[in-house]
Amino acid sequence: MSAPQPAPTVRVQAEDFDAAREEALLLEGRRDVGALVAFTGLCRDEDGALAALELEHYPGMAEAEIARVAAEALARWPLLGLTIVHRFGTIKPGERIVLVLAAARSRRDAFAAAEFLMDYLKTRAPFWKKERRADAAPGEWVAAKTEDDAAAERWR
Amino acid sequence: MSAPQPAPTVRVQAEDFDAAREEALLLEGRRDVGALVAFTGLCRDEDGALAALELEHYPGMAEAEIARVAAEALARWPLLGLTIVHRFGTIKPGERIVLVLAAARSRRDAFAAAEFLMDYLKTRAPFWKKERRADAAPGEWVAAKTEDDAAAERWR
Amino acid sequence: MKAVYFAWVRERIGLSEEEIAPPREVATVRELIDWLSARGDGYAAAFANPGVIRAAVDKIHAGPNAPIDAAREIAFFPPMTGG
Amino acid sequence: MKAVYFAWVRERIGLSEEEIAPPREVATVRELIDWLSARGDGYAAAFANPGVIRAAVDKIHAGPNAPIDAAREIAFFPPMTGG
Repeated sequence: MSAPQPAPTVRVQAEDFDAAREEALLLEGRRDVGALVAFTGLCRDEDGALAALELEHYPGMAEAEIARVAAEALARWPLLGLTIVHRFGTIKPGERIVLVLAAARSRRDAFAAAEFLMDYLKTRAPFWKKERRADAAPGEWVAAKTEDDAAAERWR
Repeated sequence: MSAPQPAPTVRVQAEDFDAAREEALLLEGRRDVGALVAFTGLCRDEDGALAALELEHYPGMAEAEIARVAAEALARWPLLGLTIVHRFGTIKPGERIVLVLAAARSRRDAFAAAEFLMDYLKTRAPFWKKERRADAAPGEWVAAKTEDDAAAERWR
Repeated sequence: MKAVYFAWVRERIGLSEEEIAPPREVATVRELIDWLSARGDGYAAAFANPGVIRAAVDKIHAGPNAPIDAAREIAFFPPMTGG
Repeated sequence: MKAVYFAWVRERIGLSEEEIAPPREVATVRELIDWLSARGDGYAAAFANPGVIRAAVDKIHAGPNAPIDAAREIAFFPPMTGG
Protein backbone atom coordinates (compact mmCIF):
# COMPACT_ATOMS: atom_id res chain seq x y z
CA MET A 1 0.00 0.00 0.00
CA SER A 2 1.53 3.30 -0.97
CA ALA A 3 1.02 6.32 1.26
CA PRO A 4 -0.89 9.30 -0.10
CA GLN A 5 1.27 12.06 -1.55
CA PRO A 6 2.08 14.72 1.02
CA ALA A 7 0.96 18.30 0.40
CA PRO A 8 4.07 20.34 -0.34
CA THR A 9 4.72 23.57 1.56
CA VAL A 10 5.49 26.40 -0.89
CA ARG A 11 6.17 29.98 0.18
CA VAL A 12 7.46 33.08 -1.61
CA GLN A 13 8.41 35.79 0.85
CA ALA A 14 10.61 38.82 1.51
CA GLU A 15 11.56 37.70 5.03
CA ASP A 16 14.36 35.31 5.88
CA PHE A 17 13.42 31.72 6.72
CA ASP A 18 14.44 29.42 9.56
CA ALA A 19 15.58 26.11 8.06
CA ALA A 20 15.52 24.36 11.46
CA ARG A 21 11.92 25.39 12.05
CA GLU A 22 10.88 24.23 8.57
CA GLU A 23 12.62 20.89 9.18
CA ALA A 24 10.88 20.47 12.53
CA LEU A 25 7.49 21.18 10.94
CA LEU A 26 8.14 18.73 8.14
CA LEU A 27 9.29 15.91 10.46
CA GLU A 28 6.78 16.58 13.25
CA GLY A 29 5.26 13.34 14.55
CA ARG A 30 6.82 11.26 11.77
CA ARG A 31 8.77 8.05 12.27
CA ASP A 32 8.88 6.88 8.67
CA VAL A 33 11.42 9.39 7.35
CA GLY A 34 14.90 7.92 6.89
CA ALA A 35 16.49 10.72 4.88
CA LEU A 36 16.12 14.48 4.88
CA VAL A 37 18.00 16.61 2.35
CA ALA A 38 18.06 20.37 2.91
CA PHE A 39 19.41 22.67 0.25
CA THR A 40 20.07 26.31 1.11
CA GLY A 41 21.03 28.77 -1.63
CA LEU A 42 22.95 31.80 -0.38
CA CYS A 43 24.02 35.14 -1.81
CA ARG A 44 27.78 35.23 -2.56
CA ASP A 45 29.73 38.48 -2.39
CA GLU A 46 31.67 37.68 -5.60
CA ASP A 47 35.02 38.52 -3.99
CA GLY A 48 33.69 41.75 -2.51
CA ALA A 49 32.24 43.14 -5.76
CA LEU A 50 28.62 42.60 -4.75
CA ALA A 51 26.77 44.81 -2.25
CA ALA A 52 23.43 43.02 -2.65
CA LEU A 53 21.12 41.20 -5.02
CA GLU A 54 17.73 42.66 -5.88
CA LEU A 55 15.42 39.73 -6.52
CA GLU A 56 12.42 40.62 -8.66
CA HIS A 57 9.61 38.09 -8.96
CA TYR A 58 6.24 37.64 -10.66
CA PRO A 59 3.75 37.50 -7.78
CA GLY A 60 1.19 34.77 -8.18
CA MET A 61 3.07 33.00 -10.93
CA ALA A 62 6.12 32.41 -8.72
CA GLU A 63 4.06 30.46 -6.16
CA ALA A 64 2.09 28.64 -8.88
CA GLU A 65 5.17 27.64 -10.86
CA ILE A 66 7.02 26.39 -7.78
CA ALA A 67 3.91 24.38 -6.85
CA ARG A 68 3.90 22.83 -10.36
CA VAL A 69 7.56 21.85 -10.01
CA ALA A 70 6.84 20.44 -6.53
CA ALA A 71 3.96 18.35 -7.92
CA GLU A 72 6.30 16.99 -10.58
CA ALA A 73 8.85 15.97 -7.93
CA LEU A 74 6.11 14.26 -5.88
CA ALA A 75 5.00 12.33 -8.95
CA ARG A 76 8.55 11.18 -9.71
CA TRP A 77 9.85 10.19 -6.27
CA PRO A 78 8.14 8.60 -3.25
CA LEU A 79 8.60 11.63 -0.99
CA LEU A 80 7.23 11.89 2.52
CA GLY A 81 7.54 15.67 2.74
CA LEU A 82 8.57 18.65 0.63
CA THR A 83 9.11 22.30 1.54
CA ILE A 84 10.22 25.10 -0.77
CA VAL A 85 10.75 28.69 0.37
CA HIS A 86 12.02 31.34 -2.06
CA ARG A 87 12.76 34.93 -1.05
CA PHE A 88 12.47 38.13 -3.09
CA GLY A 89 13.63 41.70 -2.51
CA THR A 90 17.05 42.86 -1.32
CA ILE A 91 19.38 40.05 -0.26
CA LYS A 92 22.91 40.75 0.96
CA PRO A 93 26.00 38.53 0.72
CA GLY A 94 25.86 35.73 3.25
CA GLU A 95 22.06 35.85 3.41
CA ARG A 96 19.78 33.01 2.36
CA ILE A 97 17.82 33.05 -0.92
CA VAL A 98 16.12 29.68 -1.24
CA LEU A 99 15.39 26.57 0.82
CA VAL A 100 14.41 23.13 -0.47
CA LEU A 101 13.65 20.30 1.96
CA ALA A 102 12.97 16.80 0.67
CA ALA A 103 12.11 13.94 3.04
CA ALA A 104 11.91 10.29 1.99
CA ARG A 105 12.43 6.78 3.30
CA SER A 106 15.71 6.46 1.42
CA ARG A 107 18.50 8.91 0.75
CA ARG A 108 18.61 8.29 -2.98
CA ASP A 109 15.07 9.66 -3.47
CA ALA A 110 15.60 12.64 -1.15
CA PHE A 111 18.83 13.65 -2.91
CA ALA A 112 17.40 13.24 -6.41
CA ALA A 113 14.25 15.20 -5.63
CA ALA A 114 16.14 18.09 -4.00
CA GLU A 115 18.57 18.36 -6.91
CA PHE A 116 15.75 18.13 -9.47
CA LEU A 117 13.84 20.88 -7.67
CA MET A 118 16.81 23.23 -7.66
CA ASP A 119 17.56 22.57 -11.34
CA TYR A 120 13.94 23.25 -12.26
CA LEU A 121 13.50 26.29 -10.02
CA LYS A 122 16.54 27.88 -11.64
CA THR A 123 15.06 27.68 -15.12
CA ARG A 124 11.29 27.83 -14.51
CA ALA A 125 10.50 29.91 -11.43
CA PRO A 126 9.89 33.56 -12.41
CA PHE A 127 12.63 35.30 -10.43
CA TRP A 128 15.29 37.66 -11.75
CA LYS A 129 18.43 38.79 -9.98
CA LYS A 130 19.95 42.24 -10.41
CA GLU A 131 23.35 42.95 -8.93
CA ARG A 132 23.90 45.96 -6.71
CA ARG A 133 27.64 46.59 -6.87
CA ALA A 134 29.82 47.49 -3.92
CA ASP A 135 31.49 50.30 -5.92
CA ALA A 136 28.07 51.88 -6.70
CA ALA A 137 28.61 51.42 -10.47
CA PRO A 138 25.40 50.49 -12.31
CA GLY A 139 24.47 46.90 -11.56
CA GLU A 140 23.64 44.34 -14.21
CA TRP A 141 20.89 41.76 -14.46
CA VAL A 142 22.39 38.35 -13.81
CA ALA A 143 22.52 36.39 -17.08
CA ALA A 144 20.88 32.98 -17.18
CA LYS A 145 23.45 30.21 -17.40
CA THR A 146 23.44 27.74 -20.23
CA GLU A 147 24.60 25.17 -17.70
CA ASP A 148 21.38 25.69 -15.75
CA ASP A 149 19.34 24.82 -18.83
CA ALA A 150 21.53 21.77 -19.37
CA ALA A 151 21.04 20.78 -15.72
CA ALA A 152 17.27 20.98 -16.08
CA GLU A 153 17.39 19.01 -19.35
CA ARG A 154 19.01 16.04 -17.59
CA TRP A 155 15.69 15.17 -15.97
CA ARG A 156 13.63 14.85 -19.17
CA MET B 1 44.04 31.35 -7.21
CA SER B 2 42.33 28.50 -5.50
CA ALA B 3 41.46 28.76 -1.82
CA PRO B 4 43.11 26.39 0.64
CA GLN B 5 41.11 23.29 1.50
CA PRO B 6 39.00 23.80 4.58
CA ALA B 7 39.54 21.56 7.62
CA PRO B 8 36.54 19.25 7.87
CA THR B 9 34.69 18.92 11.16
CA VAL B 10 34.28 15.23 12.08
CA ARG B 11 32.59 14.05 15.25
CA VAL B 12 31.43 10.65 16.52
CA GLN B 13 29.20 11.00 19.55
CA ALA B 14 26.36 9.47 21.57
CA GLU B 15 24.49 12.78 21.96
CA ASP B 16 22.08 14.21 19.45
CA PHE B 17 23.34 17.04 17.22
CA ASP B 18 21.88 20.41 16.30
CA ALA B 19 21.98 20.77 12.53
CA ALA B 20 21.20 24.50 12.68
CA ARG B 21 24.12 25.13 15.03
CA GLU B 22 26.49 23.10 12.82
CA GLU B 23 25.32 25.08 9.79
CA ALA B 24 25.84 28.39 11.59
CA LEU B 25 29.38 27.36 12.60
CA LEU B 26 30.19 26.27 9.08
CA LEU B 27 28.89 29.48 7.47
CA GLU B 28 30.11 31.89 10.14
CA GLY B 29 31.67 35.00 8.64
CA ARG B 30 31.60 33.55 5.12
CA ARG B 31 30.24 35.35 2.08
CA ASP B 32 31.59 33.03 -0.61
CA VAL B 33 29.25 30.07 -0.04
CA GLY B 34 26.48 29.83 -2.63
CA ALA B 35 25.18 26.37 -1.82
CA LEU B 36 24.80 24.39 1.37
CA VAL B 37 23.53 20.81 1.29
CA ALA B 38 22.56 19.21 4.61
CA PHE B 39 21.79 15.51 4.79
CA THR B 40 20.19 14.11 7.93
CA GLY B 41 19.77 10.35 8.33
CA LEU B 42 16.99 9.37 10.74
CA CYS B 43 15.87 6.18 12.45
CA ARG B 44 12.64 4.82 10.89
CA ASP B 45 10.16 2.81 12.94
CA GLU B 46 9.62 0.25 10.14
CA ASP B 47 5.83 0.47 10.43
CA GLY B 48 5.94 0.17 14.21
CA ALA B 49 8.12 -2.97 14.33
CA LEU B 50 11.21 -1.16 15.60
CA ALA B 51 11.65 0.03 19.20
CA ALA B 52 15.20 1.32 18.69
CA LEU B 53 18.48 0.81 16.90
CA GLU B 54 21.62 -0.03 18.86
CA LEU B 55 24.52 1.47 16.96
CA GLU B 56 27.85 -0.16 17.73
CA HIS B 57 31.02 1.50 16.47
CA TYR B 58 34.78 1.03 16.49
CA PRO B 59 36.10 3.93 18.56
CA GLY B 60 39.11 5.58 17.00
CA MET B 61 38.69 3.92 13.65
CA ALA B 62 35.23 5.47 13.15
CA GLU B 63 36.61 9.01 13.43
CA ALA B 64 39.71 8.15 11.37
CA GLU B 65 37.75 6.49 8.58
CA ILE B 66 35.23 9.33 8.34
CA ALA B 67 38.16 11.77 8.20
CA ARG B 68 39.66 9.74 5.33
CA VAL B 69 36.35 9.85 3.42
CA ALA B 70 36.10 13.60 4.12
CA ALA B 71 39.62 14.15 2.76
CA GLU B 72 38.65 12.27 -0.38
CA ALA B 73 35.58 14.50 -0.86
CA LEU B 74 37.72 17.64 -0.37
CA ALA B 75 40.17 16.38 -2.99
CA ARG B 76 37.38 15.72 -5.51
CA TRP B 77 35.21 18.81 -5.18
CA PRO B 78 36.04 22.47 -4.47
CA LEU B 79 34.27 22.56 -1.12
CA LEU B 80 34.27 25.56 1.21
CA GLY B 81 33.19 23.62 4.27
CA LEU B 82 32.40 20.09 5.39
CA THR B 83 30.89 18.74 8.60
CA ILE B 84 30.12 15.12 9.44
CA VAL B 85 28.56 14.00 12.72
CA HIS B 86 27.73 10.33 13.32
CA ARG B 87 26.01 9.08 16.47
CA PHE B 88 26.36 5.73 18.23
CA GLY B 89 24.40 4.05 21.04
CA THR B 90 20.64 3.72 21.36
CA ILE B 91 18.66 5.66 18.77
CA LYS B 92 14.87 5.61 18.68
CA PRO B 93 12.53 6.01 15.71
CA GLY B 94 12.31 9.64 14.64
CA GLU B 95 15.74 10.42 16.11
CA ARG B 96 18.75 11.54 14.09
CA ILE B 97 21.67 9.21 13.27
CA VAL B 98 23.98 11.13 10.94
CA LEU B 99 24.54 14.64 9.61
CA VAL B 100 26.55 15.64 6.55
CA LEU B 101 26.95 19.31 5.62
CA ALA B 102 28.69 20.29 2.39
CA ALA B 103 29.21 23.94 1.45
CA ALA B 104 30.45 25.12 -1.94
CA ARG B 105 30.20 27.99 -4.40
CA SER B 106 27.88 26.01 -6.65
CA ARG B 107 25.08 23.59 -5.89
CA ARG B 108 26.37 20.84 -8.17
CA ASP B 109 29.53 20.39 -6.08
CA ALA B 110 27.69 20.56 -2.74
CA PHE B 111 25.11 17.95 -3.84
CA ALA B 112 27.72 15.59 -5.32
CA ALA B 113 29.97 15.77 -2.27
CA ALA B 114 27.13 15.16 0.20
CA GLU B 115 25.85 12.18 -1.77
CA PHE B 116 29.35 10.75 -2.18
CA LEU B 117 29.97 11.09 1.55
CA MET B 118 26.79 9.26 2.47
CA ASP B 119 27.48 6.46 -0.05
CA TYR B 120 30.98 6.03 1.34
CA LEU B 121 30.05 6.30 5.01
CA LYS B 122 27.51 3.52 4.52
CA THR B 123 30.10 1.08 3.26
CA ARG B 124 33.34 2.22 4.95
CA ALA B 125 32.60 3.77 8.34
CA PRO B 126 32.82 1.09 11.09
CA PHE B 127 29.28 1.23 12.49
CA TRP B 128 26.83 -1.65 12.88
CA LYS B 129 23.11 -1.41 13.54
CA LYS B 130 21.22 -3.94 15.62
CA GLU B 131 17.44 -3.76 15.75
CA ARG B 132 15.59 -3.70 19.05
CA ARG B 133 12.09 -4.90 18.20
CA ALA B 134 8.89 -3.36 19.56
CA ASP B 135 7.50 -6.86 20.35
CA ALA B 136 10.61 -7.69 22.44
CA ALA B 137 11.48 -10.63 20.15
CA PRO B 138 15.26 -11.02 19.64
CA GLY B 139 16.54 -8.27 17.35
CA GLU B 140 18.72 -8.90 14.33
CA TRP B 141 21.82 -7.17 13.06
CA VAL B 142 20.87 -5.06 10.06
CA ALA B 143 22.25 -6.70 6.91
CA ALA B 144 24.44 -4.61 4.62
CA LYS B 145 22.67 -3.79 1.39
CA THR B 146 24.14 -4.77 -1.95
CA GLU B 147 22.68 -1.53 -3.27
CA ASP B 148 24.87 0.42 -0.84
CA ASP B 149 27.97 -1.25 -2.28
CA ALA B 150 26.69 -0.45 -5.76
CA ALA B 151 26.10 3.17 -4.71
CA ALA B 152 29.66 3.49 -3.43
CA GLU B 153 31.01 1.84 -6.61
CA ARG B 154 29.46 4.60 -8.77
CA TRP B 155 32.14 7.04 -7.61
CA ARG B 156 35.14 4.98 -8.70
CA MET C 1 -5.92 42.30 -21.82
CA LYS C 2 -3.15 43.16 -19.40
CA ALA C 3 0.53 43.04 -20.37
CA VAL C 4 3.11 42.74 -17.58
CA TYR C 5 6.86 43.13 -17.88
CA PHE C 6 9.74 42.04 -15.65
CA ALA C 7 13.47 42.65 -15.20
CA TRP C 8 15.19 44.32 -18.17
CA VAL C 9 12.10 43.96 -20.36
CA ARG C 10 10.31 46.17 -17.81
CA GLU C 11 13.23 48.61 -17.61
CA ARG C 12 13.52 49.01 -21.39
CA ILE C 13 9.78 49.49 -21.91
CA GLY C 14 9.61 51.78 -18.89
CA LEU C 15 6.40 50.21 -17.56
CA SER C 16 5.71 47.29 -15.27
CA GLU C 17 2.22 46.75 -16.68
CA GLU C 18 -0.37 48.23 -19.03
CA GLU C 19 -3.70 47.48 -20.65
CA ILE C 20 -3.33 46.60 -24.33
CA ALA C 21 -5.87 45.98 -27.08
CA PRO C 22 -4.14 44.32 -30.01
CA PRO C 23 -6.18 43.81 -33.20
CA ARG C 24 -7.88 40.45 -33.76
CA GLU C 25 -5.25 39.23 -36.25
CA VAL C 26 -2.60 39.25 -33.46
CA ALA C 27 -3.29 35.68 -32.40
CA THR C 28 -0.10 34.28 -30.82
CA VAL C 29 2.59 35.26 -28.32
CA ARG C 30 5.04 35.78 -31.17
CA GLU C 31 2.63 38.03 -33.08
CA LEU C 32 2.00 40.04 -29.92
CA ILE C 33 5.77 40.55 -29.53
CA ASP C 34 5.92 41.88 -33.11
CA TRP C 35 2.93 44.13 -32.52
CA LEU C 36 4.34 45.50 -29.25
CA SER C 37 7.76 46.06 -30.84
CA ALA C 38 6.20 48.61 -33.18
CA ARG C 39 4.82 50.75 -30.34
CA GLY C 40 8.03 52.66 -29.65
CA ASP C 41 11.78 52.62 -29.13
CA GLY C 42 11.59 51.14 -25.62
CA TYR C 43 9.48 48.24 -26.88
CA ALA C 44 11.76 47.75 -29.87
CA ALA C 45 14.77 47.61 -27.53
CA ALA C 46 13.05 45.20 -25.14
CA PHE C 47 12.08 42.81 -27.93
CA ALA C 48 15.13 43.31 -30.19
CA ASN C 49 16.16 39.69 -29.67
CA PRO C 50 12.87 37.78 -29.47
CA GLY C 51 14.73 34.49 -29.08
CA VAL C 52 15.68 35.32 -25.49
CA ILE C 53 12.23 36.59 -24.49
CA ARG C 54 10.12 34.30 -22.31
CA ALA C 55 6.37 34.67 -21.99
CA ALA C 56 3.60 33.50 -19.70
CA VAL C 57 -0.12 33.46 -20.49
CA ASP C 58 -2.23 33.78 -17.35
CA LYS C 59 0.80 32.91 -15.22
CA ILE C 60 1.73 29.72 -17.09
CA HIS C 61 4.83 29.50 -19.29
CA ALA C 62 3.86 29.83 -22.97
CA GLY C 63 5.84 29.29 -26.17
CA PRO C 64 5.90 31.71 -29.14
CA ASN C 65 3.05 29.90 -30.88
CA ALA C 66 0.72 29.86 -27.89
CA PRO C 67 -2.67 31.46 -28.66
CA ILE C 68 -3.55 34.64 -26.79
CA ASP C 69 -7.21 35.10 -27.68
CA ALA C 70 -8.49 33.89 -24.29
CA ALA C 71 -5.70 35.51 -22.25
CA ARG C 72 -6.38 37.99 -19.48
CA GLU C 73 -2.73 38.57 -18.58
CA ILE C 74 0.37 38.12 -20.71
CA ALA C 75 3.83 38.48 -19.20
CA PHE C 76 7.16 39.06 -20.94
CA PHE C 77 10.50 38.60 -19.25
CA PRO C 78 14.12 37.48 -19.77
CA PRO C 79 15.30 33.95 -18.94
CA MET C 80 14.83 33.34 -15.24
CA THR C 81 17.67 33.51 -12.74
CA GLY C 82 16.09 32.44 -9.46
CA GLY C 83 17.12 29.68 -7.10
CA MET D 1 48.88 -8.23 19.27
CA LYS D 2 45.34 -7.28 20.18
CA ALA D 3 42.34 -8.73 18.36
CA VAL D 4 39.05 -6.78 18.53
CA TYR D 5 35.64 -7.99 17.42
CA PHE D 6 32.44 -6.14 16.56
CA ALA D 7 28.73 -6.81 16.02
CA TRP D 8 27.86 -10.48 15.42
CA VAL D 9 31.52 -11.47 15.18
CA ARG D 10 31.86 -10.23 18.77
CA GLU D 11 28.64 -11.97 19.83
CA ARG D 12 29.61 -15.33 18.34
CA ILE D 13 33.12 -15.27 19.77
CA GLY D 14 31.80 -14.00 23.08
CA LEU D 15 34.59 -11.45 23.52
CA SER D 16 35.02 -7.87 22.42
CA GLU D 17 38.81 -8.05 22.52
CA GLU D 18 41.71 -10.27 23.54
CA GLU D 19 45.48 -10.53 23.31
CA ILE D 20 46.57 -13.11 20.77
CA ALA D 21 49.97 -14.54 19.86
CA PRO D 22 49.71 -16.36 16.54
CA PRO D 23 52.77 -18.29 15.36
CA ARG D 24 55.15 -16.62 12.92
CA GLU D 25 53.82 -18.50 9.88
CA VAL D 26 50.42 -16.78 10.30
CA ALA D 27 51.37 -13.83 8.11
CA THR D 28 48.15 -12.41 6.59
CA VAL D 29 44.65 -11.43 7.64
CA ARG D 30 43.28 -14.51 5.90
CA GLU D 31 45.72 -16.79 7.68
CA LEU D 32 44.83 -15.20 10.99
CA ILE D 33 41.13 -15.89 10.32
CA ASP D 34 41.97 -19.56 9.70
CA TRP D 35 44.10 -19.72 12.85
CA LEU D 36 41.40 -18.06 14.99
CA SER D 37 38.69 -20.34 13.54
CA ALA D 38 40.44 -23.34 15.08
CA ARG D 39 40.32 -21.85 18.59
CA GLY D 40 36.76 -22.99 19.37
CA ASP D 41 33.15 -23.27 18.31
CA GLY D 42 32.41 -19.56 18.77
CA TYR D 43 35.34 -18.60 16.55
CA ALA D 44 34.37 -21.23 13.98
CA ALA D 45 30.81 -19.82 13.91
CA ALA D 46 32.05 -16.24 13.65
CA PHE D 47 34.36 -17.02 10.73
CA ALA D 48 32.23 -19.75 9.06
CA ASN D 49 31.80 -17.57 5.99
CA PRO D 50 35.12 -15.72 5.64
CA GLY D 51 33.90 -13.98 2.49
CA VAL D 52 31.64 -11.67 4.51
CA ILE D 53 34.23 -10.87 7.18
CA ARG D 54 35.84 -7.44 7.05
CA ALA D 55 39.11 -6.65 8.78
CA ALA D 56 41.10 -3.62 9.82
CA VAL D 57 44.79 -3.51 10.70
CA ASP D 58 45.61 -0.71 13.13
CA LYS D 59 42.24 0.92 12.36
CA ILE D 60 42.63 0.93 8.57
CA HIS D 61 40.59 -1.36 6.31
CA ALA D 62 42.67 -4.34 5.22
CA GLY D 63 42.04 -7.05 2.64
CA PRO D 64 42.56 -10.81 3.24
CA ASN D 65 46.12 -10.72 1.90
CA ALA D 66 47.25 -7.78 4.04
CA PRO D 67 50.32 -8.62 6.16
CA ILE D 68 49.88 -8.64 9.91
CA ASP D 69 53.47 -8.89 11.14
CA ALA D 70 53.70 -5.22 12.15
CA ALA D 71 50.15 -4.97 13.47
CA ARG D 72 49.35 -3.91 17.01
CA GLU D 73 45.57 -4.21 16.66
CA ILE D 74 43.55 -6.32 14.24
CA ALA D 75 39.78 -5.96 14.05
CA PHE D 76 37.20 -8.34 12.58
CA PHE D 77 33.62 -7.35 11.84
CA PRO D 78 30.72 -7.87 9.44
CA PRO D 79 30.01 -5.51 6.51
CA MET D 80 29.27 -2.04 7.91
CA THR D 81 25.77 -0.65 8.23
CA GLY D 82 26.29 2.91 9.43
CA GLY D 83 25.07 6.12 7.88
